[in-house]
Amino acid sequence: MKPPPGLKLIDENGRRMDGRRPDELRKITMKAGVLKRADGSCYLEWGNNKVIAGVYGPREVHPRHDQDATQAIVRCRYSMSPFSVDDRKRPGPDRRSQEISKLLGEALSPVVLRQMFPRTAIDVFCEILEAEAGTRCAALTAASVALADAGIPMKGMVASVAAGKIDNTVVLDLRKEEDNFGDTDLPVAIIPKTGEIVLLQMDGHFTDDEFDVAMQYSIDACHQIHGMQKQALREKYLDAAVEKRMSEPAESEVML
Amino acid sequence: MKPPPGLKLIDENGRRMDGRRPDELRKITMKAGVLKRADGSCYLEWGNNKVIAGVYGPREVHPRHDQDATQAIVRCRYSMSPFSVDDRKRPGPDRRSQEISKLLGEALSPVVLRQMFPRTAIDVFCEILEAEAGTRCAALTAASVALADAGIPMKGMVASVAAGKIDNTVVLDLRKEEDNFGDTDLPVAIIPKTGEIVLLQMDGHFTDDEFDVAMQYSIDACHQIHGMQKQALREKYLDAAVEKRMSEPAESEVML
Amino acid sequence: MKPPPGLKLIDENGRRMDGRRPDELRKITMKAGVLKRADGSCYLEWGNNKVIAGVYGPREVHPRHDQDATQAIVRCRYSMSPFSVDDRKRPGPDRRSQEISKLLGEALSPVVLRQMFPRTAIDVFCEILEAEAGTRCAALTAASVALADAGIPMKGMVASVAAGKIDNTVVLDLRKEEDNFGDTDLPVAIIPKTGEIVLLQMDGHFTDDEFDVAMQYSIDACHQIHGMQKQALREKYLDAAVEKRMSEPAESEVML
Amino acid sequence: MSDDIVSDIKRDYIVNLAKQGQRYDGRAFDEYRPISIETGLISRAEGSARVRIGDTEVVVGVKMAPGEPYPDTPASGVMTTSAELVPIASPDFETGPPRPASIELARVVDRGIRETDTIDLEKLCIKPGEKVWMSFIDIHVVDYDGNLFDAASLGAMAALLSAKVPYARFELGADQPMPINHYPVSTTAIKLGPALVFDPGLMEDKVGRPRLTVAHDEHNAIRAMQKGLIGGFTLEEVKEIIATSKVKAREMREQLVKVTGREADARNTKPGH
Amino acid sequence: MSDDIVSDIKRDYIVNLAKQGQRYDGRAFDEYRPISIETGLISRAEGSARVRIGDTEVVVGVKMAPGEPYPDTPASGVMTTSAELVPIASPDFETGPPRPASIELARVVDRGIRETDTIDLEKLCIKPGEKVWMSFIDIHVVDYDGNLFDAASLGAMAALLSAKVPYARFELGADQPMPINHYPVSTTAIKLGPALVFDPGLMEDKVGRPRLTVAHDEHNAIRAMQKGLIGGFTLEEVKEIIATSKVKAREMREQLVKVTGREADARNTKPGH
Amino acid sequence: MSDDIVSDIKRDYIVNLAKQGQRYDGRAFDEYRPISIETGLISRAEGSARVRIGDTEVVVGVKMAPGEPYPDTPASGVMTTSAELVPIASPDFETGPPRPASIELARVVDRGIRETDTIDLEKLCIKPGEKVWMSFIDIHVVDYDGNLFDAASLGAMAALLSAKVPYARFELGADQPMPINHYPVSTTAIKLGPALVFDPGLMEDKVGRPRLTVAHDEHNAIRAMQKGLIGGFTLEEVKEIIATSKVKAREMREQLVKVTGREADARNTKPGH
Repeated sequence: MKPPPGLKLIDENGRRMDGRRPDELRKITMKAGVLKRADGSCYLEWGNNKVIAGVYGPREVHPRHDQDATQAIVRCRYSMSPFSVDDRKRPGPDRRSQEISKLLGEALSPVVLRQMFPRTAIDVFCEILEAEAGTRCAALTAASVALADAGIPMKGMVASVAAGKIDNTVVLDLRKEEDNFGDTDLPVAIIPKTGEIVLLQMDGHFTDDEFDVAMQYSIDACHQIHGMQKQALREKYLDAAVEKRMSEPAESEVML
Repeated sequence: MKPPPGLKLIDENGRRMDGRRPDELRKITMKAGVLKRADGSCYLEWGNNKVIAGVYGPREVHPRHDQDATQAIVRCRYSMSPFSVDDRKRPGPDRRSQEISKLLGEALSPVVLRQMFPRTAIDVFCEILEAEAGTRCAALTAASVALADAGIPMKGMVASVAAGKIDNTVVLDLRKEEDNFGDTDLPVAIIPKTGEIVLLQMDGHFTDDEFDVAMQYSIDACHQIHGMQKQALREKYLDAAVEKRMSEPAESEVML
Repeated sequence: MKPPPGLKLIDENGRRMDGRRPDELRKITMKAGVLKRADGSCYLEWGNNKVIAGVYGPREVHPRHDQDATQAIVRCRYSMSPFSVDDRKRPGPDRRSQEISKLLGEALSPVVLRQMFPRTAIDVFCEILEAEAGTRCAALTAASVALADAGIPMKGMVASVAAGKIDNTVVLDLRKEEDNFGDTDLPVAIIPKTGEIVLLQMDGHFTDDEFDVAMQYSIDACHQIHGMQKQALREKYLDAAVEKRMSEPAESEVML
Repeated sequence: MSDDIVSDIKRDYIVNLAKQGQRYDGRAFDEYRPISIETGLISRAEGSARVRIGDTEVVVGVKMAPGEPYPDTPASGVMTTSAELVPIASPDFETGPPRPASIELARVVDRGIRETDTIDLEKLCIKPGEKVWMSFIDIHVVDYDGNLFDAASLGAMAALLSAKVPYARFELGADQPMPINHYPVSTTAIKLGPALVFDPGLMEDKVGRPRLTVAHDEHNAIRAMQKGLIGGFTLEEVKEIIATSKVKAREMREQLVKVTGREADARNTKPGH
Repeated sequence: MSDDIVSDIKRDYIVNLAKQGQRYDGRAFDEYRPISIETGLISRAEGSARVRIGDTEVVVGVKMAPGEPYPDTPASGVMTTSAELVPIASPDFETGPPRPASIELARVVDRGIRETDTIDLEKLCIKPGEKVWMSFIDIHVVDYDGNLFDAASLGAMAALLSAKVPYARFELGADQPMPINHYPVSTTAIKLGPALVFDPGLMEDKVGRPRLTVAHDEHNAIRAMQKGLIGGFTLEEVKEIIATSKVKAREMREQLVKVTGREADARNTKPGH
Repeated sequence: MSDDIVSDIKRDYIVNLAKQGQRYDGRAFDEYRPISIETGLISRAEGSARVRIGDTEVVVGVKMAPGEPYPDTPASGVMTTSAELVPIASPDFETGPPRPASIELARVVDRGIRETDTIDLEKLCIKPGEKVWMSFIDIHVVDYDGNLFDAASLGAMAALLSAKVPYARFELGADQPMPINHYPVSTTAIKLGPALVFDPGLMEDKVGRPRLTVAHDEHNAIRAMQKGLIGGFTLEEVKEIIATSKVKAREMREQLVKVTGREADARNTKPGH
């Protein structure tokens, strides 16, 4: 869509509407282990995006003919709450969320050591409580932390971010107006440990050179996000350890 | 909803629109064993409500994972025919009928000796042919007769009626205008034999004292209704006995 | 529906809008074996009707409780593409297509030697790419060729055509305007080999005599259509044989 | 033994009876079970009827309300027919969306009314292009003991014949009787081995095939046919069914117009074209 | 051992505890777990709340937009309540269309607001007969550790009390707080053997039955009740639950009005009729 | 042996072939099967095309009718793309509501047209805010032998390029050709072990992963991408696919514009921004 007259997505100093540089992320916070019932979970805020990811599994597969005799299947359900967007969304899956669910499940599958759990399912639920551009990347990033939090054996994490083009400039991590009135959107997810690209979509217009810049921005950012993911997990285990120390008398005390 | 101006639900003599006293029931008739295919059935008219209840079971449970290994499950389907109400109702279950179906099944379960039939289902179908306030109570009352008619072992019957409040007066068995323009609705079902309350819903406004009066009206009426239920079953067996006598020669005749 | 003023379905010479005589078919062409994946297939054009029929089976039945322990079941799915009619049709089955699917499956069942394949299904898919009156007859005719092309053992083919009444004249094979503005529609299918009638529907108005004429037109036409069906199969095997001769060296050549 | 084999045994029994000229309940091949027709049962419906053929019972209600006409028929009322095979009526009926059997039932009853020009839809126009009467015919099967097609068709006709167009309720004038052009009646026969058997009972319905339903109007014209179920008829068999159907439909029509007080109307229809 | 037998064993354990006057997490029979209420979490919603009762967590959002009134209430706003038991919250919740349990939950919360006249729907009329405010209350259960009814009701009330009617966004004037008439609060008890236990935790929720939810308003009047699950109460038990509920509801209402800054409003309501 | 193990064996076979630089049907890694494009097959559709890539066959129809614009784009036509993987096309396709695979297909084709600004939607406005052309692109897969994405995209483009906007049928003037801004063409490659293989055949489609679809326009700009299926690409692999895609798309575009007679138009587009 064309931007309304007078809306400048990039100012004369090369700064974006919210003051960010082209290759700068919005503010991201994440916390692992926020749900009691799920085997693993993560709450993530990314700009105004608010996402809870929860993981159940490995567990039995229903219906049975969906089982894979040689490995676990990773199933993802990406879902926007009715109040997450400006105009209330009807509950239940629409075509967009079904496509995203499929892509997220496919992006997470390669990092899970699926051969260890034949005939089972690992279910990943991503609830978008509030949406503001980039929800699929936010969901994927949170889901990855939730998988680790659930103790699912993985060969690495998945980190995700979108790049794009606005006002003929390649930028990282589009916010809402940039997504609506920008030229190009490029969601990317990689396994930071290996560099493999596990999610890649694009719509709009890129020259080969622009594409190269956008990919470089995205990959660099994914490494940054990967750091936050590891930090969130570290904090959870730290908290757990502290709690444990406080509830159990230290060995030295017992010996006294 | 507020009553239209001029509509008086209770007159100066304390009589209601149809001349009933506050604690008086509408006219109720019921007949057991009206269907050939169902294992048990009951046709009930209650004011202008017209209900057929039919019971099948104990029978196999589909899908299998709904089975309970220790006892029968009682499933109820309450359903309004499209022509039962002023504005045609679309066929198929809506949210209201699904809630009522759940509550009726839960109200009937405690009277059925479910342990006698593990892994089976007892299916109760309540078809509302015409509706005029109080259909859930009418359905439950008819369903109970149909269960007995089907020969399902029970520790008692369930009888049901609604009380309410109109023009600041507690009354029994609301008819349509009383339901629409009244203040409070209180559907109740009890097991008359034990006094246990198996259905209880309320919406509107009650002081504690009003609630006590409403419950007393309801409980007394349920005992009255229970009498009619027993009478309906007695008549069916009487009919059956008479028919049997007429189709088989009496022993004395044979001996002649 | 009444024809618009001035529309004459039959002219003074007894000819129809497209010049046909009352008992004359529209142009029909058919080709067997047009799909790679299906076990058997047929593409048929009949006037402006365009139909592909495809057959899979005998194959396993899902869900299992649809199996018949004594014979194969023949399932048919008649489906109109969204672009087959003037006003786009929503994808997915509607009530009309579900009724037709049922009738086509029932019409094809008697010719298949079902006892040879207990517990299996033979699935017949009829895709209407373009519709112009008479699609169920066209689908049934094509399906029959597809079944034979799949090598399903059959006691005969099924051929189908509709008759009707327009401007008080009994005619064969209604085209669109004749169907819309005519008085009567009579789809018929027979097993030409035995004369058995396996599809018969009628709506409108027929005297007994008119019905007799209409049936005679239909039965004669079915025999004509049966000839085209056999020809389509013959051409396919001819083609296959020619291809085989061209790809394999003839024996005599080898001997040289 | 599987159900499929049991049903084969049942089929053999019923077919063998038929070969000997008999039916399991003692009726003649062309004999209907007792038919009862009651109207006006449902006070909230514009028209209603309870029809019993033997132990088969259907309740039909007609609801009407003003609505918009279809763009291609701006001066015609609209009618819709639905059928529900509710699970109270048979252990074989399941809850859930309508299945092919109930869709076929509803569509055959619907065409038997619509395509025979039974209702005078033009008289159900209130204001051309803007407002017409919408009629919903809902068929509720409550006890299934065979031959639903005839019970449902008869129930729909009885409900229509007894219906009042509710002008008063919508403040459009005084109520009027439903405008009726024709009085079609459907009869159904199935093939049991060599026999053509009318008004199939439950056991016959389960094993008999194929089935042919024929509707005749009050002028003895054929107005609708539907062959269903696996198997085929010879042309002679079809003609035989049509001939018997004509007689049976006449008898049933007499009962129908009498019960609904439409005797005079039914005598004065113009032949269809 | 089948699930059904395992659940029988669990039931015996929990019920035996109750017979000894105990609960599995050490609470008194009428003791609630810690309750936390946060509002304003979702900036895109007109009102929102996150409520935790113990580890049970629900997020509720209120969305509003202008729309057409119902023909029979032309001067009243419209409200709709939905609940989703999303599978993230429990291994027992499945994807797919709403099931009876979530339908009952949504309908009980809905009636607890609608029938108690909680929202002043007449103040949500923009232009009579043409345009009114439509309010959608969506309940999202994200962690299920027992007692959904109270968490969902409390969440819905908190979201409503904190909601702004978005006049500005639709260019209809300045935003206004949601017009509230009453402050009903629901409490839920279940029967565990001889005991009546409030705020059932997960284990208790799974084995306890029946359940009774009672809503009281700020004048201590009973405004709604819902008995659920298999089993029955005596009249005395019902009265005992109502009496305790009155006390508990008062405590929860205090927390609710404080968090949402509605304390002054809540003190000045007129008694319902 | 279970299906899963069989498919593992197949996978090994196909991947081993690829390691040796071969494909099961003898093609080079970047070689397409023969492509045929026919248009105008469906006379009732505004545009239609039958596209075959090898034995994969899709039929695409475009239907148009006047309708209301979306409130936020009052002067733009509306387009919708649907895909049906009908069970005639493969034993793996089932009846029932669209599944994720067909939803992904439809959405990728849809974005490949919508986001690339292919149709000039502003020229499909009839009266701003009131009436615009609604276009429905329906993709019907009738024979599935691999590589649906390219066949469906090509079919959609061919149907659009051959479509007439039906002004005459709706009495709005003379028919006009569909207004086209760009000529994007999609190509798809999958990873088979070390190889990047274009136009995957059925066997390759079943075992290969991941998949990358890239659309280029007539100015060689990248207009859309979609990575699908389990597994990852290196950045180098992505760039290699993009480079080959550019060449292949050019060849296919030539065939497309020639068949549809749009050669002159395609030469005169302005570069997208």
